[in-house]
Amino acid sequence: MNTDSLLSMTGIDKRFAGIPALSGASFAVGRGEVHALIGQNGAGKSTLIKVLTGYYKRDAGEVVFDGKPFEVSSPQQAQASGISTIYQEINLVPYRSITENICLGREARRYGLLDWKRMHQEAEALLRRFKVRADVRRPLMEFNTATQQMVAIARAIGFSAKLVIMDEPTSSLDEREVAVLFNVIRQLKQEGVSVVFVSHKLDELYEVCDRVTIMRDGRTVKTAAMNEIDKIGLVSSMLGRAIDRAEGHATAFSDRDEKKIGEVLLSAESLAIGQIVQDVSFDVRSGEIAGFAGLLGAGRTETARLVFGIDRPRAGTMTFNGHNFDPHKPSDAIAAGMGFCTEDRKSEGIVPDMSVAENMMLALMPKLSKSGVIDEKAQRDIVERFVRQLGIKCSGPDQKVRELSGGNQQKVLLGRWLAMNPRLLILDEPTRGIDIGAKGEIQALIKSLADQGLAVLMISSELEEVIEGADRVFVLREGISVAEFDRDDATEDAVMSAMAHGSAPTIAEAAP
Amino acid sequence: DAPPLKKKDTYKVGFAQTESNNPWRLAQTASMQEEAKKRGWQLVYTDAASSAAKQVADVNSMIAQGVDLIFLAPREEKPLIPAIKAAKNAGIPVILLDRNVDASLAKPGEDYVTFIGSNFIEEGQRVADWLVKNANGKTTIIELEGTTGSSPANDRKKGFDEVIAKNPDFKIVASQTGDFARDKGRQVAETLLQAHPDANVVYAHNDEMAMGAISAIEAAGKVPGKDILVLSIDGGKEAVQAVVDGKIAAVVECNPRFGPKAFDTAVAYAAGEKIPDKIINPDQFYDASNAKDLLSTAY
Amino acid sequence: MARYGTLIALALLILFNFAFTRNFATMQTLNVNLTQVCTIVIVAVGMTLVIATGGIDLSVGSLMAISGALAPMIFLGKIVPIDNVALAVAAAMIIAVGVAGLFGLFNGWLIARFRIQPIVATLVLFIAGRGIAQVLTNGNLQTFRIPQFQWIGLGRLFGIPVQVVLMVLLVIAAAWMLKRTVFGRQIIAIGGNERAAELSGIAVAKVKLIVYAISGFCAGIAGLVVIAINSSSDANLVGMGMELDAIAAVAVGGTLLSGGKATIIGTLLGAMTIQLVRYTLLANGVPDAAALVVKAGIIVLAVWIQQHGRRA
Amino acid sequence: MTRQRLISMLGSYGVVLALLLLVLFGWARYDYFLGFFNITSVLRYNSMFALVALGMCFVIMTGGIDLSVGSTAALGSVVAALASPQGALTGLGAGVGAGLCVGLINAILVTRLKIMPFVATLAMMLAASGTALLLADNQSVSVSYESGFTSIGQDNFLGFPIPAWIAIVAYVVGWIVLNFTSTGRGVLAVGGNEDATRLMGLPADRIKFLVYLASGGLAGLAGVILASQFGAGQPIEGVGWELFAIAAVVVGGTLLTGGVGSVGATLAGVLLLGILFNVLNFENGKGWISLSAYWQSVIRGLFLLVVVILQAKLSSRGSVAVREY
Ligand SMILES: Nc1ncnc2c1ncn2[C@@H]1O[C@H](COP(=O)(O)OP(=O)(O)OP(=O)(O)O)[C@@H](O)[C@H]1O
Ligand SMILES: Nc1ncnc2c1ncn2[C@@H]1O[C@H](COP(=O)(O)OP(=O)(O)OP(=O)(O)O)[C@@H](O)[C@H]1O
Ligand SMILES: [Mg+2]
Ligand SMILES: [Mg+2]
Repeated sequence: MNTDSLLSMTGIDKRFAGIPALSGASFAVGRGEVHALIGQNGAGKSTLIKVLTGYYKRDAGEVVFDGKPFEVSSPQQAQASGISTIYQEINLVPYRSITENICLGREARRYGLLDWKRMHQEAEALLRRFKVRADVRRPLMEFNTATQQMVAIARAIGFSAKLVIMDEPTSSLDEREVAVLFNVIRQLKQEGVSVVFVSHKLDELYEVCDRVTIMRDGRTVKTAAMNEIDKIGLVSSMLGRAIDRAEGHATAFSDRDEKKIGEVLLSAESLAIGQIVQDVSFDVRSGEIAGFAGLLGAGRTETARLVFGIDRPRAGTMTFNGHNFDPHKPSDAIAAGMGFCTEDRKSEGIVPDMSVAENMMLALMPKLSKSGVIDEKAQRDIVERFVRQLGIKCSGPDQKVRELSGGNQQKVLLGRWLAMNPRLLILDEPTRGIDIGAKGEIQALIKSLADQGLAVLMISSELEEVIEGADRVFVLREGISVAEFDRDDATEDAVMSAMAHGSAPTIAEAAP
Repeated sequence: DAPPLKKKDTYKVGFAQTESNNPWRLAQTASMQEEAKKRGWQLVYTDAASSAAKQVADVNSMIAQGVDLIFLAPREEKPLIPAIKAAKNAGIPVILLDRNVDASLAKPGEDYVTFIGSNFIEEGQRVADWLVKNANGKTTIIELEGTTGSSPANDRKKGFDEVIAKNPDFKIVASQTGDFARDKGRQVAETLLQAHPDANVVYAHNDEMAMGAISAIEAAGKVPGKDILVLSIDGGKEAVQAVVDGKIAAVVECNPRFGPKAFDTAVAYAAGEKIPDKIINPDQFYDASNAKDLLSTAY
Repeated sequence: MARYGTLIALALLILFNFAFTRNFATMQTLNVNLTQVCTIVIVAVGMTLVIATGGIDLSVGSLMAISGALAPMIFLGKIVPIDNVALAVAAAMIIAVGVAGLFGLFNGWLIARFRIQPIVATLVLFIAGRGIAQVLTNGNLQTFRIPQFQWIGLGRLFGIPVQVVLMVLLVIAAAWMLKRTVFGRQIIAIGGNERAAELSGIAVAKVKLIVYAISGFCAGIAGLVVIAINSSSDANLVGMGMELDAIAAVAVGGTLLSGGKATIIGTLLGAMTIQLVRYTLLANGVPDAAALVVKAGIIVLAVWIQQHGRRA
Repeated sequence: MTRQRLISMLGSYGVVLALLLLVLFGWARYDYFLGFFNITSVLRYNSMFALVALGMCFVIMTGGIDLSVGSTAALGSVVAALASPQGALTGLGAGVGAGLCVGLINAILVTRLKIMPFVATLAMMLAASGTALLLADNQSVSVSYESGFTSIGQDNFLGFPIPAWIAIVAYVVGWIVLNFTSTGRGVLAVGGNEDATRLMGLPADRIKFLVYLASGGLAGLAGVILASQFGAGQPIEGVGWELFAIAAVVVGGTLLTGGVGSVGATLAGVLLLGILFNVLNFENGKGWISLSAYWQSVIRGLFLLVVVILQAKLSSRGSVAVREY
């Protein structure tokens, strides 16, 4: 490892409306090293990055980059100085083509005008490095989240930068894609480029990172070489306390009590919509956690959307609670007793300018009102209860949701549905982008909810989460439900092979 | 010379109106349409919706359709010149109605046949002259102007203000636009009466604003006609009735019934008669002395 | 803080007037300003709700014209003769306002059903609506003297002009609705994040329909007030330019045009500010052309103070 | 996919199709409709709207709006008329310069003071109109006929009206800027997602600044044509031009939310709306029905309704039409 420092930030302060997000944070990255930056939700990782790239103006502190004091006032300048950034939320332009999203800002020119042919070639070449095949002339919004994430990464790599910053690039990638990304990171490293890597998936860090910096409450509390610190060490520095976790479990889903599982609540038969969902069947019982596993784009989210009445299926039937179930719109599903935490928090979940309380009460509100008038007191009680129960870190129920960190926003959304006291809760990537502490809390919460008789349909791209958490696992592949595993049969190997080939034992046996 | 008009039994003529957003314009249009119907002529009617530029385009589309003659109520003095020239080039005679064009740029008998209409400056003068004679000590004037920048507003102000300037007893304490509209006229009058409690004359550039001013005066607890004299231009039936009722002191008529005179002129022109450069409509003047008798003849 | 921007501007204007405008400190001044601001506020209340959902309504002026054209046709017996004056007036009011509300509903239908952008959807009625009013009346002025009807423009309740009472009631009702009711919060949620609102079970299309209908309804009321004061209805001019006045009032009042946030009281203050600016300029004899420039400056200033306040 | 593409193509070329149909209708129904005189006079008149709509198109693609274009054109015409005695080019420069000044103020209000475009340009609509009236002393201002200033608006070049040439050049330049310069792509990116554009390191504020400036300049140019075509600077012209321009841009398939747009389709939108007026005038000349101005506005409203509903239907089925190069 090269200890010659490329970037050093010291004593960084940043306040939002008087509340400190960073206080005296420092951070140093060597040349050609891959440096992990971790911390709980709201620890200040994204803020630190945005301060570095000039998106936010820092209140105090010093930054030295490449041996010179570094003063930039816009991401544009940062990019020109050699810092390329992939931000936490995918920040691209959906209406524009992949090529534009990759090449904007460093266009190829001929006779002073844009050379589209060359730009298309360049975009294709970059994507090939990530093993992504896509028509680069089509608008970005026609592609799934993973491809979009890859485009964002390709864009950042395309600028020949000295430092590439990746804020949670893997949260919407599956394992195959993560592996590809890691290869690219290793290549970058060989070329002498430094990488800052933010992730909540601690295992990943050990694969590619050289050093790690841990943040807590706006401070950097520890920097260590990756091979000198173990996972427990990471976590306890993040949380600021010693932890004890049942050995052998990667998640908080230990010890489900299977006796409490009741009758079938929801069952779906041969659902189909467009090309994305071809033939999906499954059922969920009350008190049970049913998991959906599958590669990205397997059609899990689309299936969930059918169940919740967001889209209408072109074929298939559903029953809910023993009755035929054919929701036309989300409110039908909600009336029947369902809740749905979407995977895209920012655009489908929160109402950013509303308060924590208002966001949490959005679905429940009509029920808690007397002839249309809101019962403020009853709502406040409920909100306060959930803020406490879910451990939401906010200055109070009246803080705007946009000011919370991603993980806390997710908890608010969970609260929104839990407050409804639903019979079935659909959770699409419930712990995506959530720190390990909160993740454990949320998982424990899901478990206890199921224990109380709630039916849970959980979609997760984290295999461990599905395998350890779910009582039954349904595997989807290319829009078809290819396998079903009971808790005991759901081993990592079995599920993975079903995800990849669809040749699950049950189906293989049935086939001639 | 202006292009000739062939003698025919019936013609296809164009009428390019400037706008249809006030009773006066509506009466004018109705009069033209009635007359065309009566004579069995075909009338191509366009409405420029208060835009001089659109009016030129309208005239051009009439030229394209090959009308025999164009009646044009030019919205403005200068911008309509190109339309008149284009018609001349296409051999189509033009008769101007109610507003004239810039005499230095287009000449009657040469570029267009003639101008039939009223004289806005003179209208303002007539109102002022009446006031100077009948003021009875009421000399503090509020003026409600028409739409800012429009030629009747400019001319009615000019004619009135010039006469008042020659009579040092009189004073215009406020002059603001009421957009030729009743509601706006009322609101402006309310404000100005409040800011100038000593005012005792309101001169409005049209009937609509005068009616609005009457409401404003009444709302301020004063009596129109007694505490405050209201003067107006246009002389529509409602205004003349208000003169009879004593609410308006005097009003100059500006008669919109152009149809008969306009079509007669066209026929005379086709017959080869000599047409004067200007044909001024004889306009009535109503005040308490004659309003009752003439009420039935008001438009 | 956001609200204080407008308040400060308003206070400064009042101070200026005390110092420089003749005859300002009188009840009649208050009366004039309150009665003149009424129609703008009534329309702007509906507009605030529309803007809170992230939309805009350009058709309000035309809907005022439609309601203003319809009412006299009914109570003057041009459609069907009605002998009882009270009945005729009541029918006229209900039908005129109802029709304006229906046209508002039509706006909402275009926006909710076809997902046409509000500015374009309401542009349709902005253009066609006035035409409809003109076609109804053939463009002719309708004049009338019906005290029972004109009461809403000229009458007084406990010494306060009826239209002012109407305005205050509407403002209070809307402010309360926005703050305390489920419907109000749903409006804000839709403006803040429409997809999230839909996924939370809010009937987005229905809420939008109602909001645009309310805007049409408010415009209808304003149309009646205008013609009642003037004892005449001119389809060509009633409500002309009202959409811009109302939007300016909403913006100066501190409601973001992007939606997701709204203050009715702010809108009231915004309308008052604009009204007082107009009064000040007129009363001090500022030429109309210059007045336009000053008005522009004050709108910019007020909105800027607003946003500055919000960021601090 | 191909079906979807077809529909999205229809969405973007629908306006061209509608334009062709309307022209065909006019040609079949009216004598002289496609006569040289009518064609040139329609083009001469609508070139002003074309320029204003081009500026509006760019502003709207960034997700903004410019309500001040009509007053700016009026101001431009007054300033150009006042300057015209100094020569045709001086008049031209002065008119465009006045437009650029308004555009500059809009740009500063929007990008520096962060005032919402709707409000900022609404204020400038009042201010520009007031300034025009002040400069013109509330009256039309004669242009100088000696300086050759009127040639700009009234003469032909290669048998075609000069204003139409100006508009064509402006649209070609606009098309190249939009599709073959980074600023042009930046315009679409800013409209598509301003925050992302900023984070991607593009100068979002500079792009928006330029767009408002350009809109002002184009409106000023339209004002120059207005003054020279009609021989007078007209402070009270331009009322409602902004709505005409917005309608043309929208009919051309540009999303008001920004991020998607086409220069060519905007031109088609202008011609479509402009020729509709012309057709209504010709229809009146037929003597079949005499459409009062009132019916005309009802018909124009209905026409807009039909076009936007069709477009909404098309774009909800296909994905948004995105031009590829
Ligand atoms: N624009 C903002 N306005 C106000 N507060 C903010 C803003 N952005 C961030 N914060 C606050 O700053 C703190 C740090 O947030 P930041 O997004 O940097 O966390 P993070 O470490 O990236 O978390 P996560 O892992 O959830 O992404 C949080 O408490 C957050 O509420
Ligand atoms: N708007 C869209 N346009 C085109 N294709 C889409 C669109 N949305 C989704 N798809 C495609 O549908 C497929 C299934 O998507 P879906 O989101 O249901 O998958 P998933 O299994 O839930 O994966 P993820 O973990 O990403 O949510 C993806 O391959 C994606 O390419
Ligand atoms: Mg973060
Ligand atoms: Mg998914």
